[in-house]
Order: sequence, then structure tokens, then C-alpha cells
Amino acid sequence: MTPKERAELYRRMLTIRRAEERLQKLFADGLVPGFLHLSIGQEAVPVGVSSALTEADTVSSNHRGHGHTLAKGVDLTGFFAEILGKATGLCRGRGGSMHVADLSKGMLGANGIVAAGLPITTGSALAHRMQGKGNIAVVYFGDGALAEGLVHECLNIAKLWSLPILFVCENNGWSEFSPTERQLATSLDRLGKAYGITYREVDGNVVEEVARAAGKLVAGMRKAPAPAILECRTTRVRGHFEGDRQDYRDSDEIAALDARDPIRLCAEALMAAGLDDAALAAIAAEVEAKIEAATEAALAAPLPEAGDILADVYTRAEV
Amino acid sequence: MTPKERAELYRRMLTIRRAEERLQKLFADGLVPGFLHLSIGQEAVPVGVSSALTEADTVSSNHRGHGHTLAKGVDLTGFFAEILGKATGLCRGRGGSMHVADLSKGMLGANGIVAAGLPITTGSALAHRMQGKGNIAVVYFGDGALAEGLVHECLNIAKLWSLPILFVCENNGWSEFSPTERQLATSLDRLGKAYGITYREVDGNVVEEVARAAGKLVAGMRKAPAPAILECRTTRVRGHFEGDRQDYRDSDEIAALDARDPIRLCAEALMAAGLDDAALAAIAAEVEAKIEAATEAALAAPLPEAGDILADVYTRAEV
Amino acid sequence: MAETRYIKAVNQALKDAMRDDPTVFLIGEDIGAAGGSFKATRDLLDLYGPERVYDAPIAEAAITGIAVGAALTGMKPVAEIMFMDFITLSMDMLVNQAAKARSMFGGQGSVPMVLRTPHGGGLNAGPQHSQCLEAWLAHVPGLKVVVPSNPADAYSLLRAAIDDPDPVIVVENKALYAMKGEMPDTPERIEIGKARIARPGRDATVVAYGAAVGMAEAAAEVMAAEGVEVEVIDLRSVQPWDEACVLESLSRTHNLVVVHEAVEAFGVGAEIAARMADIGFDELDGPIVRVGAPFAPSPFGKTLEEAYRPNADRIVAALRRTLA
Amino acid sequence: MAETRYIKAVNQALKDAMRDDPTVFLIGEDIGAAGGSFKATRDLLDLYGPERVYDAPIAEAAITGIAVGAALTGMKPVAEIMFMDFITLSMDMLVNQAAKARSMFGGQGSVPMVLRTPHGGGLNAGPQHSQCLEAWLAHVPGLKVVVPSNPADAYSLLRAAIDDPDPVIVVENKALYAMKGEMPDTPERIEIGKARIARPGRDATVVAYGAAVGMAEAAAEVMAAEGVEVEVIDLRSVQPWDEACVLESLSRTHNLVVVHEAVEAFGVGAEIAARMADIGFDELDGPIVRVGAPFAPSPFGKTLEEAYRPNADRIVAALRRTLA
Ligand SMILES: Cc1ncc(C[n+]2csc(CCOP(=O)(O)OP(=O)(O)O)c2C)c(N)n1
Ligand SMILES: Cc1ncc(C[n+]2csc(CCOP(=O)(O)OP(=O)(O)O)c2C)c(N)n1
Ligand SMILES: [Mg+2]
Ligand SMILES: [Mg+2]
Repeated sequence: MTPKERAELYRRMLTIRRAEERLQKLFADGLVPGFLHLSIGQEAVPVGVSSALTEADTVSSNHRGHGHTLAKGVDLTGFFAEILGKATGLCRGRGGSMHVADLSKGMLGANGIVAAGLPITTGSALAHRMQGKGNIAVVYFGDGALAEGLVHECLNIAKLWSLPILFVCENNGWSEFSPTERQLATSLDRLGKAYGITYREVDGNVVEEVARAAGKLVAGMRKAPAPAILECRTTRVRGHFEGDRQDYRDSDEIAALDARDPIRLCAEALMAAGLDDAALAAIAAEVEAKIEAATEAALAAPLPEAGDILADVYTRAEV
Repeated sequence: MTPKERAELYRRMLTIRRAEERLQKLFADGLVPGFLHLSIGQEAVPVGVSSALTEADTVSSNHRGHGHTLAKGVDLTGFFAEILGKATGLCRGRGGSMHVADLSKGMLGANGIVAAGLPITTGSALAHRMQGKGNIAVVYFGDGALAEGLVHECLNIAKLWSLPILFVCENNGWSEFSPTERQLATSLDRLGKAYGITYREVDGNVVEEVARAAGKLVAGMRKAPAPAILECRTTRVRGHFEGDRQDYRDSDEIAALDARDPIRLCAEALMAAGLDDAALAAIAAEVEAKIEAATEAALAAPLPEAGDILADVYTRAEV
Repeated sequence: MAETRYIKAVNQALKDAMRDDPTVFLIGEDIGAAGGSFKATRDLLDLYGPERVYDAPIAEAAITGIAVGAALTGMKPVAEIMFMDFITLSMDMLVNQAAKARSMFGGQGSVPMVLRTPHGGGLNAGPQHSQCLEAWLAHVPGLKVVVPSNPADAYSLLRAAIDDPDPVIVVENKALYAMKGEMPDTPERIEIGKARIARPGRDATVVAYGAAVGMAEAAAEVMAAEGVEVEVIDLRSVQPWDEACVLESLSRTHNLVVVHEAVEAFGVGAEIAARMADIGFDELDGPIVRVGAPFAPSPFGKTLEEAYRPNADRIVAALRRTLA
Repeated sequence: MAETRYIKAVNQALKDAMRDDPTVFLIGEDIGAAGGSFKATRDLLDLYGPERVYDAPIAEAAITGIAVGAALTGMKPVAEIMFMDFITLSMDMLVNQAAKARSMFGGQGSVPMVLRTPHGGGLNAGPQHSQCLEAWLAHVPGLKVVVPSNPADAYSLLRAAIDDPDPVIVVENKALYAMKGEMPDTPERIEIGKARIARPGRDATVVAYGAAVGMAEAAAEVMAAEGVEVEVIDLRSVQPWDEACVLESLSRTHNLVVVHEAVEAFGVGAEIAARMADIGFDELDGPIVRVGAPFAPSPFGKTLEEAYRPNADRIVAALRRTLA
């Protein structure tokens, strides 16, 4: 990876981080309707994975989907506007944080239903295989989702039918307010073995590692369609959703998170490779300016009209 | 196992066989309403497993449930009457072949929904654990059912919570009209490993093997509640249901079934152990007489009254 | 014009749709080599190969979700769920995914999938293989639900469903699979949401769909013998349903009976009756009477199942009551 | 008499039921250590231990099925499904298993389980976390469905549900969880299936349940200022529902409006309206008007969600229309 490529990954991670920090503030100010699940500490996963993807590849996501969405290249202003419920949002303000989608970028949607992204993505991968253009599909899901039966139905079918799907598990150790280890008697590596699906585990907080592993797996899948699993050990820094004070978490655990911060780790690697403070600061300034502009535009955008509720329930105007 | 015990297993298998052969004829004569899935060739599984069970243990079953039901000790006449849809049936003629149950014998029901027995039995096992009497729960399911997500949800929870449940898979290689190998990228031994659940495989057509393996597993579960898997390789002799001509099956495969017939294998073992033809014939005569009596009684029994439809939808008369 | 059976019409519609549109593909349990439990997909694997006809493992939720994802990625999947009772396993994918994607994504795309599934009794298949659950789906904004009552409609409605850009559930009736009927040489293109006057009349309106249409026609015969001319409306689709057609008929006949095979309480008929008790109130000369299954699981035995399913006699009794 | 909140009343009912009956146990996601997403089960793990309070993995189908199996084996499970939208994953266990076991096994036993789940909007939780799906369950013979509208009822109906020998779904309303209300020192024992006259009146009847009861009461206030006395009926349970009570009220007021937060089309209100358009036809002086959510997924933004949910104004407009 060239220093430039590495810096680009840094820039993307920082964009997600700053965007979510901005959302965090907007939420605290009462400007974000509904639930807000932040992926702070997990940015390396989607940025690393997306570095292996083209726009024609499809991804689908879960409730903690901001990073997945931004990494797939959606418009920042439309993203903010959506989460603020504005008419100019990517989904015209009807979806919000848990349902951001941009089909034009191959982003098939965040999802409020745990594990629902898996069959949708399996179907998308089937379409890719039938269309024969070498595109692939990626699904992001959490460790907690592994308890849902749908995961297994999809692992089975993806393997049976050699579908080009990358199962990306963001294993942050938590399922809402419970440690996932209390919810799972299995693990993804063992499931991978059970279904004969290629399995790789990476430090999900080291973006280069994620990118390298994803790159390899995806390249293979493009040539010969087949599923693969990428398990990323990562860290959920904030509560399950904003407003969750995480009383159930050990202070030691929380204190240790900083050392594994993916952005800090990437910055350190960049510095070790020769980038200086000024270069990092320049990236930060550029990112912050973009976020600020997007936020301002989104804040200034109009709310949807009430009459809009009935729009788009069906494609054709009702009979 | 004493010769007497062995002969008893034989008698039970033969009871199931003759009962199903009788049903087969009744079906051909148009006397059995609805679907009829016969378990001919699979009798050793429930007979072997049930030899380890008490009446207080619970079992639940699937669409191919006659053997499971009879082996749990339900009344033969009530069984026939149920399948014929008579008012005197175990379920007053409202369930039929796919829904025979006898709660008084711990038989929680056949089931028309593939894999539905698993969570019900998992719940029953949880109740047993809470009640602390050392009772256990058994679920019978087919190899095709392994593709349903519920199987995995239940393996996970049973292991997590150390539930005294025996998962009995009747692996007959078929899922309706398709070889199961085209539907499954995994296997139960691999799933057992993935979930850390004790797994045993037996020749499901050798009743002593089944009985021995089940006996061991169940004894362990009674002492220290924990799940276990017993996979029984077995043979579906008839079509998926009566009326299915099995055109999709190789004639070689069908021809080979006879050599693995569990009743023949048991008879041979009994003869090798000293039982003579006359003794076997005596068992057969006794079994046939019972089946005939049960059939006659069931045939003579009245149909339910139409007014009975609304009975028992709720326990208390409607408000 | 040729005579065909309902199940063959379904098969023909699938065949023609696959011929006309290479993005149409099939997925379901035992639909390939075996041609489907009811033979709706017979020969299609041979004709179009395993890249267009997927024999799926027993995993209804995944099958339905795969259809959603493939539809979002440019394909037109037609999924089969072997018995409507098993859509209990597909509900999340239908309701939270397929139905909502277009609206909650702000109209960006759509989910052009079809889910075919048979409902209804008559096979003594019992409580878990006979249910008519279309009322659930009709309650879900974003889904469409069609219920063909005869072979020609089975063809045309399935074609319309496949052509539709939104998710459509095609509910077939098991007891009708063997039904024979005329199939026009150039099958009608049906617009989903338009009803059909199955039999014109001036004294009372019976609204029905699926297998109940035939029962309503039989009841109309009985009434005709007494000089009462009953109009029978075949809704064809229950979501959307042709409110204008029903209202127009009611405004001529002033008496309404609604019939379906599903459980009466909280069934599709409730919506039709409720709507007419509002916008059609001034037209009503008598109570709106519904005919459906009693409030109990579908029993399996022959006599019980017969007593459970609606029939012409019960429709006649309902007509007599509203006309009294 | 003490004031309490709806969610605390739920918590108290669970606590008391667990104290009174050792076979009562709880199962659900994050209900133990975390006390539930809405804190309905707060402190219960500490009080009764992990043998009575099961923090389950994310597996709604299994959770529901486990409740069925435990209920068939002598226990009284109370399962929580975190949002009613997720019962899409539990439908098979509810509909094909819990609901049918007693009837299809010929009355041998019963399934004394409870499934608690919150429905409704007001939290801007969007299309997959706001749905009111009780009409599906009301359509299923064998299930009971209660929908408490206030803290005292939240207590009493949950106790009644736990005492009931058959499967009962307790639908709570998220927007009501913070509602304060009086809790009698000796809470009322409510019989499931009996409605409550929330406000007597002589000019029109509004039938409501859950959060819609408060909206109906507010509408009645508005109408009272104009001299129109509106009777508000709180159904308390929608399956079974108190047909006799509604008919009796209608026979005094002669005008009927039915309100709920669920989507209007094919909702619970359709059944009530349809039934009254039959057995109550002679009592009706005007159209039966329903008020519910429009036919669209629940939008998430504040203004859209407000416009989507029914409210007193829309009930007033409905009353004016039927009284016109
Ligand atoms: C079907 C379903 N069940 C439960 C929930 C509630 N819920 C939302 S997120 C979550 C935990 C998910 O944990 P994990 O998959 O590890 O993702 P993470 O939040 O850690 O990123 C739960 C239980 C849901 N949204 N959908
Ligand atoms: C949920 C569900 N899906 C599909 C079916 C239809 N079906 C009934 S039996 C069966 C095959 C089951 O195969 P297996 O579990 O191996 O049992 P076997 O018939 O071989 O004993 C299928 C697909 C069903 N009854 N329930
Ligand atoms: Mg997690
Ligand atoms: Mg099998």
C-alpha cells in the first residue's frame, strides 16, 4: 500500500468519525429523531472493506450503519439530511439512521432488524452471479446477530450455491447491553468450518489489515464466485445507542479502548511511514470543513411535507 | 441387553411397522384423510431412543411421526382413530397424522412445520431443568430440517443454558423429493463441533446401537443437564408421502434398502442369539392381533360432530 | 380458446414470463427437479436450467429474503412458499423488508419480486397446511396481494404480478389447482386492483375472491331460481381492492354479502364491509353479512373440514338474511 | 390508591405474578441484567435469579418457541419481544404452534404462555420499530390479545394474561410507558374480553384501545364543549373483544367511530365496524367511520410521524362526519 493510499484510508475513517461525532452533538441537542447507534471505534472495518469494492458491488448493513454507508461513497449532505429527517435526505427523510440507503451507490440499506441484511445480501450475490459481471455483495453484521437463525440459513445457501458474498462480522464483544459471549455457544470461525466457508480473522481496528484481507478475499470471489467470512475484532466505544450510559461496562474495558482506536493506530502508522503532523492536520481540516458544510446544509434543509407520507408506498400511483 | 429386552425392542419395532403397513392400506382404500408420511425403515430410531425414556420425559416430532408417537407408548386404538379422523382419536380427530399428540405420555405432538419441534422441545427441556426432577426432552427431526435457522437458534440456546435435550436426527438422505446433500453445505457432526455439543452417530437401523447410544447420552443428561446430538443414519423406504411414486430415486438405491431393514436386522440378531422362528412368529401374531383390533375399533368409531369444530379453541368457554 | 387447468395456467405464466424476460427466475423448495409440490413449476428446470430455477433448502425466511435482495439488484425473482401456512416464517422479509424498502428509501428503487403460495382447504391437510392468511398481507402498506379464482386469471394475474415493479403475493387456492377453465388465445392483461363482475345482478351484491367466487356463483344460481338476481364480484386482488367497483354495485343492489374461505373474524371481508359501512352507508338497505370460516383452526377430517369451509348454502343464508 | 407509571405497573405485575406462582418465569433479550429495553423487567433478575429470568440471545423465533414448549411442560413463561415489529420472526411459533396446540390436540392441554411486546409510534423509531400488528394476531383462532390503555389496566391485564390458561399476547404502547395513572391498592381483576366504558355519553360511541383511548377521550372533551356527549369504550382486549358492550352502546348512541393507532386498512377497527354493520345495522344512524394510520409505513421524522399517528382532531372530524 502506498503512503497515499494509506492516507486516503485515514481520511475516510476520519470522515466517518467526525461525522458521527457531529451526529452525537446533534443528538444531544435534540436534533436527531429516533435511535442513533454510533460506530465510533469501528471505522476501520467499512473503510478497509470498501477499499476492495467498486460502486457496482452491493453492501447491506445493520442498525449501526453510518460507517458502512459513508465508506460506500454516499453523499455526505444527503446522509446528514437523512439522519436529521429532512426532505433532502438520501431517503427523503423517511428512513433515518437505521434505514439510510443509496441504491445508486450499491448501498442496499441499513436495517433495523438484526440479521435481516444477510438474506438480502445473499439474494444480491445471487443476482451478481447470474449477471456474471464479477460484482460481489458484502453484508455487515454484529457478533450478536450470530444467534439469529437467518445467519445460518444464509451461510448454508451461500456455500451451496457458490455465491460471491462477503460476510463481514464486526465483533465488538457486545450485543446491546450484554456481552455477546453470554449469548453465543459458537463462534464464526467454527461456523465457517462447519459450512466449509473460507474464514479470515483480522484486527478490525487496523485498517490496513482489514483492507488487505478484504482485498484478497474479494479478488478471489470475483474470479470464482464463492462466499467468504471476514471477522473483524473491533471496539464499540459509545453506548449501544446514544443515551445509553454503559453502566454495565467495566471502567477498565472502557479505558483500554483508546489504545485500540483505529484512527490513532492509523495515524501512528502514517507518522511512522513519514507523514508529519501538518499533513495529518491538513487532512483533518479538510474533513472537518466537509462535515461542517454538510451539516449546515442538512440543518438548513426543509422537512418533508406531511402529504409526502403516502408517496412511494408503491411505484405506480394507486389504482 | 438381555434377550428379553432385545425381543421387546423387536416387538415395538414390529408394532410400528405393522401399524404403518395397515395405514398404507387404509390410505390406498381412501380411508385416511390428508397427508400420510410413513416411517417404514426408520423404526429402530424411536424404539431405540424411547428405551432410554420414562413417561415423564417429553418428546416432540415432525411430519413423519408415527414411530415416535407409538414408541412413546400411546394407545394404539386412539392412534389409529386419530389418523382416521375419528372422534375417539387421541386428538378427537382434529389433528390427524401430522398432529398426533398425547400429553399424558409426554408426547408433545407431531408437527407439520419442519423444524418447529426444536424450539418447543428446547422449551420443554428448560422446564425440565427448572423442575429439577431429572426429566429430559427429545426432539426428532430429519436431515432436511437442518437448513432451517431454528435448528441453529436451538443448538445455541440449548448449549448456552445446559438444557437436557436430545436432538435426534433421522438422517435418511432425503428431503421430500431431493437428496439432502443438495440442500446442505454442513453436517450435524460439524454443527455439533461448532456449538460444542456432544455428538454421536449411529447406524439408525440397528436398534441396539440406537438404544445403547441413547441410553448413555440420556443417563448423562439426567445427572448433569446438557444437550446432546444423536444422528441416526436410516432409510426412508416409502415415498415422501403416500402417493409419491419415488420416480426420482435410483432403483439400485431402493433395492439396497431391504438389506438394511431394521426389523430384519433385529430378527437376525435375535436368531443369532438363540430365538427361534416360532418365538418370532408368536411376537408377530401378537402384534398383528393388536393392530387388527385397534384398526377395527378405530374404523368402527364415530366421526366427530360438526359442532365440535369450535370446541377447545380456548380452555374456558368464550366470554 | 383452449381449456386448461388452473395449475397449468400458473405453469404457463411462469414459462412465458421466463421466456419474455431473462431477469425472471424461480426459487423455492423442490420446484426444480420435482416440478413443485403441486407441479406449478413442472418442466421449467429442464427448459431454463439451474441458473434460472433454484431448488432451495428448507429455509423459507432465506428464500424470501433472497428474493428481496435479488430484486433490489436488478432481477425479478418469483419465489414459491409451498403452503401459505409457512409464510409465518417469511413475515419479516415480506413485511419489514420487501414492503418497506421503496417507501423508506424515499422512492429510490423498488422490489419487483413475486411470492406465490397456495392457501385453502379441501385436501384435509389440517390446521398447519390449510390457512388463508391474506388478511395479514393486505394490512401491510407496500405489499400487493392477488387471489385468482380461475385458470385464465391465474395466468393473467401472475403475469401482472411479475410485471409489477413492487412486491406482489400471488395466493393460489389448492382446491382450485385441478379446476378446468377457458384460456383465451391472447390472455387478458389484467391491471392489479380491478375487480371483475363474475355475474351481473340487481338485487344483491356478493363480493368474493379465490375459491369463494365459485361458491358465490353457485349461491347466485340458487337465488336466481327464486327470482333474486345476485351480482357476484370477483375481487381478483385484495390489496389494492376495487372499492369503486364494489360501491358502484352496491349503489345498484343495496345489499351486500362478503365471502371468503379465510376465517371470518378480522379477515379481508371485514375491511370490505367496514369500508362500505362508511362510504356506502347511504346505499345499504340491509345488514352487511359476511361468510367465512368459523373462529377455529382448520380441522383435518373430511366431515369437519367440509363443515368448516364456506359453501353456497351459507352464502344463500347470508343473502336471505340481508334481504329479509 | 397511589400514582404509578405504566411501565412500573407492568414491572409490578410481573413481580407479583412471580411471587404468587413459582412456575412463572421470564425470557427475552436483555431483560435480565439490563432490566429490558424499556425497563419492564427491572430488578427482577436480582429478585428472582437467573433460574426465573432468562436473558436470551437474539433469536425471537426460538424465544417464542421455548415459551410454547415450556408452557406445554407445566410452566408459565412470559416472553418479551422487544418491539412488536419483531413478532414477524415469531409468527410460526405463535400461529402454528401456540394458537393451535389445544384445539388440534383435541383439548388435551393448553399453552399458558404470555408474550409481551410494545407497539406504536411516538419515539420516531421509524418503519421497523413502530408497527401495530395486533390485527394479525386477532385473526388467529387460539390467541388472545390484550392492549392496556393505562397503568392500572397494564397491571391487571398482564396479571389476567398470566393467569389465563391459553396464549395471550399483551401489547403495550411505547408512548404510554411514561404515562402516570392511579393504581388501586387492590388492583382490579379484569376478565379478558370485557370492555370498559372510559367515558359515558349518549350521542355517539367511539371504540378505541391502547393509546387511542386517550385520544378518544380528548376528542370527547372537544365535542362536549359543543354539547355532543360522546361515549368512549376502551376495548381492553381485541381478541376476544366485547361485542355486547359495543352493541349496547351503539343501541343508545346510534353513531359509531372506531379508532386505533394501527394502519386503518384491514386493521382491528375493520372487524368492529363490519360486525356492527351486521348485527348493529338497525341501530346505525350514520356511517361507521374509522380513524387509523394511513396506508403507508410509519415514517421516522417528527413532523411526518405526528401527521401519521391518529389524534383527537381526526377523531373529532370522524365524529362530525358520522353525526352529520
Ligand atoms: C430482530 C431484532 N431483534 C432485536 C433487535 C434489537 N437490537 C438491536 S441491535 C441489537 C444488538 C445487536 O448486536 P450486534 O449484532 O453485535 O451489533 P452491535 O450493536 O454490537 O453493533 C439488538 C438486540 C433488533 N433490532 N432486531
Ligand atoms: C416450514 C416447512 N417447510 C416446508 C415443508 C414441506 N416439507 C414437509 S417434509 C419436508 C422435507 C423434510 O425432510 P426431512 O426433514 O429430512 O424429513 P424426512 O421427510 O426425510 O423424514 C418438507 C420440505 C414443511 N412442512 N414445513
Ligand atoms: Mg456487537
Ligand atoms: Mg430426510
